[in-house]
Amino acid sequence: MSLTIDDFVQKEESTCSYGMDDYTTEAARWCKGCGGHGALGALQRMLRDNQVHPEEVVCVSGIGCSSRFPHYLRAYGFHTLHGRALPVSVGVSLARPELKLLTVMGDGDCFSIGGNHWLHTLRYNINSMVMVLDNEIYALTKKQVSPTSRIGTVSNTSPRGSYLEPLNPLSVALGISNISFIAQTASWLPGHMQATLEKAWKHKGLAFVRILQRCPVFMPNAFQGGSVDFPGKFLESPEGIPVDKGILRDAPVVAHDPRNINAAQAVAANSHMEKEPLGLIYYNPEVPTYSDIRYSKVATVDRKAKAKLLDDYLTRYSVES
Amino acid sequence: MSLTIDDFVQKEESTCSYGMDDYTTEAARWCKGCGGHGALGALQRMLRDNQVHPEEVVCVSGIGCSSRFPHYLRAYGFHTLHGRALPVSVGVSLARPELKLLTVMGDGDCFSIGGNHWLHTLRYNINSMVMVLDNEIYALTKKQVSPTSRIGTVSNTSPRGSYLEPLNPLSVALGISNISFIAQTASWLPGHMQATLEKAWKHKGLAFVRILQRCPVFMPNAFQGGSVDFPGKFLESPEGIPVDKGILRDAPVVAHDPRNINAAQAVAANSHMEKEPLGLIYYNPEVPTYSDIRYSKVATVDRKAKAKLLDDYLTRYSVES
Amino acid sequence: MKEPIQLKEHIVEIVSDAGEGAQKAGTTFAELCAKSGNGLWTVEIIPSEIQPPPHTVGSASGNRIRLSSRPVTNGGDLTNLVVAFNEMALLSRIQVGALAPDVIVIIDNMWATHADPQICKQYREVLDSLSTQGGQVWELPIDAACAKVTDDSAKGKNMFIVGMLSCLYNKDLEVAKSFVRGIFAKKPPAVIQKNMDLIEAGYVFGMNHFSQTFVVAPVKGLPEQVAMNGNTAIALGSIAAGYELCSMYPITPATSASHELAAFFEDFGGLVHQAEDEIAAVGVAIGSNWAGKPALTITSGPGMALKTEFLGLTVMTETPLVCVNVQRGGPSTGLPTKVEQGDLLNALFASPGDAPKVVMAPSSIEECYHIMPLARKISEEFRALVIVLSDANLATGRQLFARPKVVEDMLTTPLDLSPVEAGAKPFDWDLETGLSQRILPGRPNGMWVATGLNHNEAGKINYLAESNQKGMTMRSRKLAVLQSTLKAPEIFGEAEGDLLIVGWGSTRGAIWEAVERAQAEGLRVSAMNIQFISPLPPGIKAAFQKFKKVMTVELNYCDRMGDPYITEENRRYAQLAIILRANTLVDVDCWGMVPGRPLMPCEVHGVIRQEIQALKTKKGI
Amino acid sequence: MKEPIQLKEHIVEIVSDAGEGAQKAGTTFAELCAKSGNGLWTVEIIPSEIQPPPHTVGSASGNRIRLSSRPVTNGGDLTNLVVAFNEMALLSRIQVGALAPDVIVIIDNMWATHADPQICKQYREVLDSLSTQGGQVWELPIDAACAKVTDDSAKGKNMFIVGMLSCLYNKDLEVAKSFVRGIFAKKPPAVIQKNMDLIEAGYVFGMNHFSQTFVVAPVKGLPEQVAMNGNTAIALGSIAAGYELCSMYPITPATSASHELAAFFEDFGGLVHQAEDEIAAVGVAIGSNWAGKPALTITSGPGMALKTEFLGLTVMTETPLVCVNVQRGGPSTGLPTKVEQGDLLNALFASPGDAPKVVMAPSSIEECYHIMPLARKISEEFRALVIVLSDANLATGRQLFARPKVVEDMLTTPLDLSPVEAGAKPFDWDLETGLSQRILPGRPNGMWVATGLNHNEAGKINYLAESNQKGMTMRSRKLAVLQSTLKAPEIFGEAEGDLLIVGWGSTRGAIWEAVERAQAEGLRVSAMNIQFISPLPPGIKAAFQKFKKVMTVELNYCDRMGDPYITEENRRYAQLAIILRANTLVDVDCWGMVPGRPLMPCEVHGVIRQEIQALKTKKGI
Ligand SMILES: Cc1ncc(C[n+]2csc(CCOP(=O)(O)OP(=O)(O)O)c2C)c(N)n1
Ligand SMILES: Cc1ncc(C[n+]2csc(CCOP(=O)(O)OP(=O)(O)O)c2C)c(N)n1
Ligand code: SF4
Ligand code: SF4
Ligand SMILES: [Mg+2]
Ligand SMILES: [Mg+2]
Repeated sequence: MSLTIDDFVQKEESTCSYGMDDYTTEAARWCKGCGGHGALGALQRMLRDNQVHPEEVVCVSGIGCSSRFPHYLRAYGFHTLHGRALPVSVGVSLARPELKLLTVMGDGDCFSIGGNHWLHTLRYNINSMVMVLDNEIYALTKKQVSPTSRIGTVSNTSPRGSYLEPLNPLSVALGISNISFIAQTASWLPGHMQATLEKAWKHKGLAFVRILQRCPVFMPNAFQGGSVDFPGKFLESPEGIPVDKGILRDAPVVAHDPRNINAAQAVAANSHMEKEPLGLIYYNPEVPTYSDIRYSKVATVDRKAKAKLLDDYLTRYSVES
Repeated sequence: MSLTIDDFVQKEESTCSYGMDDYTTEAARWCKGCGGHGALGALQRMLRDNQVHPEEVVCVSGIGCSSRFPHYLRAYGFHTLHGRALPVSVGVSLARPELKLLTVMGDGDCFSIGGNHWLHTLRYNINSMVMVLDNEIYALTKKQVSPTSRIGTVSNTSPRGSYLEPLNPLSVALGISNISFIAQTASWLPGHMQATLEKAWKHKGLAFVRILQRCPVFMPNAFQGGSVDFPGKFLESPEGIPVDKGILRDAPVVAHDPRNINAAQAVAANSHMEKEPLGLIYYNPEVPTYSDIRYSKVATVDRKAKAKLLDDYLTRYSVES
Repeated sequence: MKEPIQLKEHIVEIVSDAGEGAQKAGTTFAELCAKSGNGLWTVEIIPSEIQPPPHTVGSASGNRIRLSSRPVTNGGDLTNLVVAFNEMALLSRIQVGALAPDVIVIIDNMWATHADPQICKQYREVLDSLSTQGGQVWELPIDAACAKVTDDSAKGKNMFIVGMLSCLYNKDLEVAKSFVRGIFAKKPPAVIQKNMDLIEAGYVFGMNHFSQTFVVAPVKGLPEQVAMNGNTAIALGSIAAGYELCSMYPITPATSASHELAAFFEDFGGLVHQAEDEIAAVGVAIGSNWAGKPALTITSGPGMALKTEFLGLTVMTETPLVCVNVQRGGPSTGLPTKVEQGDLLNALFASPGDAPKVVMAPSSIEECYHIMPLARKISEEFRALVIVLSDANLATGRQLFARPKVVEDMLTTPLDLSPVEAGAKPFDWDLETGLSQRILPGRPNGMWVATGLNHNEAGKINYLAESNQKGMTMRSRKLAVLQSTLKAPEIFGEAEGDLLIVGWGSTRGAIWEAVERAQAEGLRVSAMNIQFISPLPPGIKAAFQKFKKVMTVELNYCDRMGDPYITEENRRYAQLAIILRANTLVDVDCWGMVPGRPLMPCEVHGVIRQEIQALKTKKGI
Repeated sequence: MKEPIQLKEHIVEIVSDAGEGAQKAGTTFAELCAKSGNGLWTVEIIPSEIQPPPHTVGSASGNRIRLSSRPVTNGGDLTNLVVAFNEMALLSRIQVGALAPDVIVIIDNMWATHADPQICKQYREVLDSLSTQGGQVWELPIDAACAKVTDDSAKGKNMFIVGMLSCLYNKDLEVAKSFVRGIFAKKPPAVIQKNMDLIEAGYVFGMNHFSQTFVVAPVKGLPEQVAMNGNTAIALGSIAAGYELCSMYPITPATSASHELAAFFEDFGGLVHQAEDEIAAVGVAIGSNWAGKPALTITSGPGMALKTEFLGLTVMTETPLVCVNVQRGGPSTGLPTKVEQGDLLNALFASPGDAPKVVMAPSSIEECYHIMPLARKISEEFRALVIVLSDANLATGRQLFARPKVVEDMLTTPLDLSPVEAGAKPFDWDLETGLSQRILPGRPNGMWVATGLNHNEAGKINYLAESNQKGMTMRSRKLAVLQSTLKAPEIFGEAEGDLLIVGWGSTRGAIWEAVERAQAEGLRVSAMNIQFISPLPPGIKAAFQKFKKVMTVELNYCDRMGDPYITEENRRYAQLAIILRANTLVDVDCWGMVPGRPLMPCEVHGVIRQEIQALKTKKGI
């Protein structure tokens, strides 16, 4: 059941009370061919299919091309600072656990300057879908090497080729306690991307989705240009993400148990040197979310009771003689 | 060949040109029973055994009880900022690759506020031994929960017990590209600790050593109090760290191949819930160091040549008409 | 025994090695004085290491209690009486210059005959030199007496000392016992009995050994008082302000405020989030406030440095935020446990670009409580960043003040999530005032995106000149509007005269006390304390112009005229002085120092005398 | 064709959709003008998105070239002539108010007859409204003519335009051709030929269509010139300064300086380290400097915010460091690609505690080069933090200046690692000057530990009052010593008069040009540019007192008198004005704005006239 972009356009015409427009502000101002368009479209379709109330969606982002995302989505949004989307998301999730929270970052944003928040927010397991649009480059600042750039990447700060093996976000994430959902998809696979986002959306906890993203302007050669030749492999499991090969010419499908951390680590290891896994890599819906943990211990008290309690506390400090 | 602390004191009396005093400034001002004393002693003995010139040693630290380390070691030192030891070490290692660099941090220092530098500096694989004194608590600031505190830890910011499963520094580190050396030891096992530091010292690259550290003041119950009952297991391999059970009553010895990343990940997984591995967890001496990579591409030019070259470059911008 | 000496006030210190119980003895005795109606200010004496080597100068630990027959606003001058567990603890207090020349020292005489001759020698040396300088030394067999009542005199000494001091200051023994019984209420009866015995023994010991006792009369007719330190006051004030989230990262001396909150916040429906670092801590608070749950963040200097970028985002997105900075000694790691006022310019100007914000400072522990609801109110009505500058002096001092009345005004009510009217804008600035209404997420039709980029009324990114100028104007205007609601700061003393001393924050108590003394001497000096430093209140310049000389007194560094290379042109002024000079163009002088401890009224008094003398001399010429 | 018109100068813009070649055409034509001896300042016109939708206002991209018969110090006033590839690019320039009322517009007439009637309509509207306001429109069949020479007119248009402009400004065709041949030297002959054809075709096209041409005479008798932007100048200046490590994290508009360095630094034995974030970037530079390899860090506002804590550590440990801040619009993310001077107070005061540092600002692209060796020298001699404030105007403008002479002075020599004499101290402060010698790691007997805690001469942690006061004094004293070596800033114009305009940094060119015009009109106005803002140079107050009025002109926000709620008391001044008021107590006024673009001399000229008029009126009253 592989769908092309056209199929999706078809599907979009089916009637329902929230249409695509209800999730759209202005035309997205990314470059032609930018993977951002595909990711935004996949998200909007998913929201439409699930008839999510736009006002209940909060989209928090950092700074980068990718982080323009909230401006194009009709929802509440917070376009924060470079690397700092996740702390703001933690705040939103603690403040309003009932809102539907989406965090969008770029690879530099999340893995370089934002690395510490990434590490710790995965451990908090806040209830948010977290999308990283990973184009393996700093795009907004016009082409500097990113932690996920392949070794030898020619960029403006590495004009003679970059020096280091790339960071593998999947294997790092898999080393963090309390992870509950890790998936990977690609911006040129609309069907798979939408299915991935749908699964992530429905996950209670932090659903970390790395989206391999085309940046035809500054990183045209990454991911075989996001072409039919991209060397992916689909992970298949009963509770996983439906395989949807899209345009890919030959991408094997392998059985994978996303509940098994060791299997997940094996799949993730060296992913950038072998075939990139696509689908649900790790899944543990039992991990409690941070707000659930915290609020299970927080009393519900009204104004009156609170005032009374405060007065009682003051008595502890009283020095009535 | 298990050695007690007394054996070590013996050993210290053997004559050699640098003695323990040559690595000592003032008496260390940590609490009685603090694991810092053991770690400092093990390091000094190792330096003495290897007759390292004190003036060639640079010890960089962050902020915390543990980060007072350089003040007690007779060597050059830089007691930096909370969480920021590693960037300074990167600078030192780029500036003076010939110096012998040691970085010392606490668990809050390295894994909480310093997490991003930890992630990235492991990837750089700078040439430094990196010791984390992990007492599973913020000690200097008087008992707040740390990322490595066990769930339920009662601290001043978690008076009703901490909320989250601890971060596992070993499994995170094992997910990072370019790692070359990961070992774990404990502050109450002087023999094993010294052997670990010796192996790490001789490693070219970033040797990450987590030292489980007693803090009798704020975390007396961690690690079974650093007692004979501590549930450790020793990793044994031909190129590993000699097993030295010290005071431990029953700590199994298991064969482990530190060259095998999957084996390392398996050993590291859930380490805090099962037996803590002691010894060399991962080892890959082939990973090039950051300064070697960088300087292999940097020209050696003297002042004259540099001035000439600069003049040539200016010509490119010249608009002689 | 002679008649007790009647005193207006006395400053008493109890010092021991860290962990030996002087802290406990001090707080208990202070509490007892409070109960008996004395005015009070206590200061913790804390070693800089967790467990310094015992019987060394670095190990001194304890409490300093100023008890008075009138309300007390600061820690006072030099210490009048010290109970020292050993001579090194005493020596450390001599070294830091804390003791009055005629100080009375009560010290355990067991060291005089200690097995280690070195100790005997240094014990004798310390005491001799103290006597030479005018001190009185009462060497008493404290440990020996205590050991008669308990097997573990080391542990029991604290309550023994409480008993002894109760005798010395003529506190009622039965009241003392019943108070201490209350403290130990949850302990087994044997423990309670042991402590009763210790107090009693200490009291009797005093009766047997003191040739002189003291009475500090109670203050009369005060309303019900509470006693707490400034961090507790901030914690309780935060509850009163309606906060439901405190997002923080530990740092001395701010952390204890969050400890207090952590202890009970969940009962109030709130929580403390210890973030991975200070950047995250402030980010979480911003996210929460933006989403509608009142959140604050609390930190100290190095943490402020890390929050700099996010504080700019708060200003740009007009997200309400209160950020408390409990100042410590700087720059950099500086003197982490000690007081300084060096973060004023940081608070005002750290943010790159023009980021107008409110900066205010409590000047007493009582104000630490009351400033919190005010700060939150301003932050929300003006959609503004409010930085509250407390400091280590307020944080760890303990003071009595009138028990606050609890009001429900600031406590939260359920959010209004009704649909917004069509066309509502997230920055619907009133062009006069810059004020606008927030639209909280969840409200139908209200969808908008907050951004740190320049934006127009609709919150949309905009790069045009007019839009940037307008946004800047609106954010700046809010401060002018707030300023228009402020009152001119009170002048303590006559509205005109020779010298006006201007201060801010925690030094108010010491400065005003000094000014009062000088006024009593007939000197024409007044004082002003500035609570709002941004925006500055009205009337400052006008007030300054009524004095021959205006100078700030700050716990801040400033270059001193007369020092090498220092000229009128290059002199670096103390921080408040810089602001006041720029604002008023009055030649505001400054007197600043950075000793890492609170100002003493006597120091300020000395400065006043000297300055007025200088003014007179000048006139004479 | 008529006789060419002789012009003193002309401002020419070439604008197209992003990626259509106007940038290339602009830089090539500018280069050609430079070669032919014109004074020059070019400014990039950059869209704010990477690839904005074509044929929209947001897509305008290109170059603005001020060519002159005398040396040029700034981008000048309104544009005299525009070559627009389409009407939307033109419209965007109209909208930002860049064009002179009598601007000449050369535009491709193909849009007049475009298939999309909407485009035809808007084309006509834009041109009509422009004509109505006094502009001249030359509608020419550019694309059609270009298509005759090449299959891909979209690609070839840039060189066609170069040819056309060569004709318009009477540049020698052969010189133009040989210059462009040089640019394409490494390309296949066919490509070179194609470009020669295009230039020639453009030239001929001009001959056929222009009824009027221009001549801007060359500047006479200048020494050899180089042309570059300010970031390139900083990169080359860093090499001249002897830097061997640039530790950075990308951020607009600073990044291109490190791009330049990355391109060639390794050949010089240096390297660029792109760190994981700005905190790490500055930490790496500090580590490197402390260990003895000269390292600098370069960033912009948000990056400065993140470096705050480490910059305090640099000051406290007296580790030399130069930190370049290429300022952009703030606060927060602000206007990331645009110019502003809003980080001055941040540079001075961001650090918590008192952290004295040097702050200096280049005022021209030439100074961007020369300031780097000076900054390094000061940082090392004074063991100080030096913040260099450049901005987006300097960073992306291109200017001609005298080719710097390369000197070896600052280039590094091998480290001296000989043993230090016994007892040598890492902070062996000269008590007069605060100066001391560094001890680099590796030297036998020199072992010491740098710490951000207060420390004594030996570098040992110390918590005592005297020690803290002393450390603060020594660090502050260094600024007084540096100040004593500075010269009073030059006054541009008479040393006394009605009005003194004070500026700093990149606005110097525009301000001085405006002042010159006003002086030529007989107005009694002078100007001062301040290079050192910390410490301020001597003689400022004395200079100010010779003028009736002093005011700063800044690309900074300030409240305007007369606006609602704004009073003398609460007015928020522009940043330099605050500093000067505090320092001199002179009533320094300010005129500031934040349009996100450089000042134009005509704007400043207007301000001068108005102010002098106001002074006269006042006097009249
Ligand atoms: C504190 C700070 N540092 C640096 C920048 C400059 N900056 C903006 S986006 C960006 C990186 C963009 O790369 P990435 O996160 O991969 O996003 P992309 O543009 O590729 O989607 C950088 C360095 C900034 N805005 N703030
Ligand atoms: C920026 C900053 N934030 C917070 C602090 C306060 N602080 C000092 S040490 C420390 C944590 C200490 O814990 P750890 O790193 O585990 O070291 P330990 O004391 O346990 O050895 C903290 C939070 C600081 N000095 N600087
Ligand atoms: S530069 Fe790359 S990432 Fe940015 S909008 Fe264009 S294609 Fe997308
Ligand atoms: S508090 Fe704990 S970690 Fe710190 S010195 Fe004492 S024992 Fe060691
Ligand atoms: Mg990217
Ligand atoms: Mg710790």
